[in-house]
Amino acid sequence: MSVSVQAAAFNIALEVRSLTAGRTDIGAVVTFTGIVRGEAKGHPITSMELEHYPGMTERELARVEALARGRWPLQGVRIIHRIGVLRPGEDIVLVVTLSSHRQAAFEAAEFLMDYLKTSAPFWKKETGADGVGMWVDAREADNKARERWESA
Amino acid sequence: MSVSVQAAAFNIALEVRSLTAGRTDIGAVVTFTGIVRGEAKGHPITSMELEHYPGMTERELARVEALARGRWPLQGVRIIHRIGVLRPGEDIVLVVTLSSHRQAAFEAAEFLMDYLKTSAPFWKKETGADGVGMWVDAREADNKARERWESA
Amino acid sequence: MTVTLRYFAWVRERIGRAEEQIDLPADITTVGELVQWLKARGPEYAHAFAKADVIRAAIDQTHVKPQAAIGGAREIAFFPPVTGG
Amino acid sequence: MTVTLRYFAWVRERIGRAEEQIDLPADITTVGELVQWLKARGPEYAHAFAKADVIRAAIDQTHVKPQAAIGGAREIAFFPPVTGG
Repeated sequence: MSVSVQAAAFNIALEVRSLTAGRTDIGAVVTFTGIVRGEAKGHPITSMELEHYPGMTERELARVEALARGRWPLQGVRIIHRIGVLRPGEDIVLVVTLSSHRQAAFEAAEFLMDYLKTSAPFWKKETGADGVGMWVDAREADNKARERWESA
Repeated sequence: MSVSVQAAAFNIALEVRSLTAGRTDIGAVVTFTGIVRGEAKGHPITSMELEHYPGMTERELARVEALARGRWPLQGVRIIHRIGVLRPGEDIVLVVTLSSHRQAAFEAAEFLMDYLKTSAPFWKKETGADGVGMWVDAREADNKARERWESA
Repeated sequence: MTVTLRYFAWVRERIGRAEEQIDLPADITTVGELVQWLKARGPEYAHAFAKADVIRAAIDQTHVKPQAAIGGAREIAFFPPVTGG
Repeated sequence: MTVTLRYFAWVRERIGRAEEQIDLPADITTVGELVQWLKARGPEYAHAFAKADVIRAAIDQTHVKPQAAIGGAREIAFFPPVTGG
């Protein structure tokens, strides 16, 4: 199973190693890691909580992975998305793509992130220094980023 | 110093951690790892040797890093290129880019790889099962990949 | 027909529950009609669905548009635009 | 003027050495002219520079074109197109 939704932290090197171990057909590995930032719109945040839709999340991530595999010659894909309460500096999401050549690995990783951000049912709530939680608004830039793959 | 030319292997997670440790302003980390493949043009290879131009290599990598930093708002860059004899499955190169947002991190990592592949003075020699070493030819695709940044 | 409704993020908070079972009236055939029907159930629903065009829906864990037919849905979910990643 | 020449990869292998010092003739002012002069030095140079347009050059560790002026160069390097990464 190359898709995980988990509270636990991940280690990029271990994830990459488990995908490449014993193989000599992989030329390029791209990883993307999303991290909780300590500021949102200029205000400090003390924590971020990630809610999701169990069941649908895994289905959507698997669907997005299948879309990417249909579009690029990938020799491996790994998606990990954390849930629960995370602090600034902590990892949120990891996407790993493996291919013979770098262009495919780069493009597929970008594609996965763009689709994940606009279709996987996760919602972020940021808590500020005042203890008040605020739901994060969806970014129009994320929709635009996704649309470029639909017209391509 | 964010540029290293070394014989030793690297660990992606440790490299990323040393760039992000204690920081809460980074939202996106992209890594690219290039790996020795066990085949070249359909023939098995047993090892790859990397020759380089000491001094110029470090200068070129630092120049390419400066170009990327001038073009995208990056909060960190790390380039490691290995030299010497490597076997199939071993890592050759690591590029890490850090930014607030993913688009900048992705683009800068691609840019760094495209420039590194076409301007950093490294040469690969592949040794086949027959023990004969063959210098790798430059790929036209790499020049094309670099040119897209020059017209952009 | 009995359907499980599920709510997430601020839709859940405004309605005050994460899920509920409802008996779907026979004349409700689309997701959009279901939203209108829910809005009339009480102020918490009216509040949650005040900007109905912002709310996203899924039938049996697949994204759908407001005009989607409910058909034999077992689970219908309502939530804000997603913000993971 | 004394200049250090450095050769890499198959240019180095064909010439049979990694570097050498030369006294640069006064009438050699560009990298391209230096290549032509080197080609006449012996069969190993003629072989190395047979396809002169393929060979890349650097003056004092910076990439240059064949028409680049040698000026006060201390180190001139010749090598095939790079293949790292």
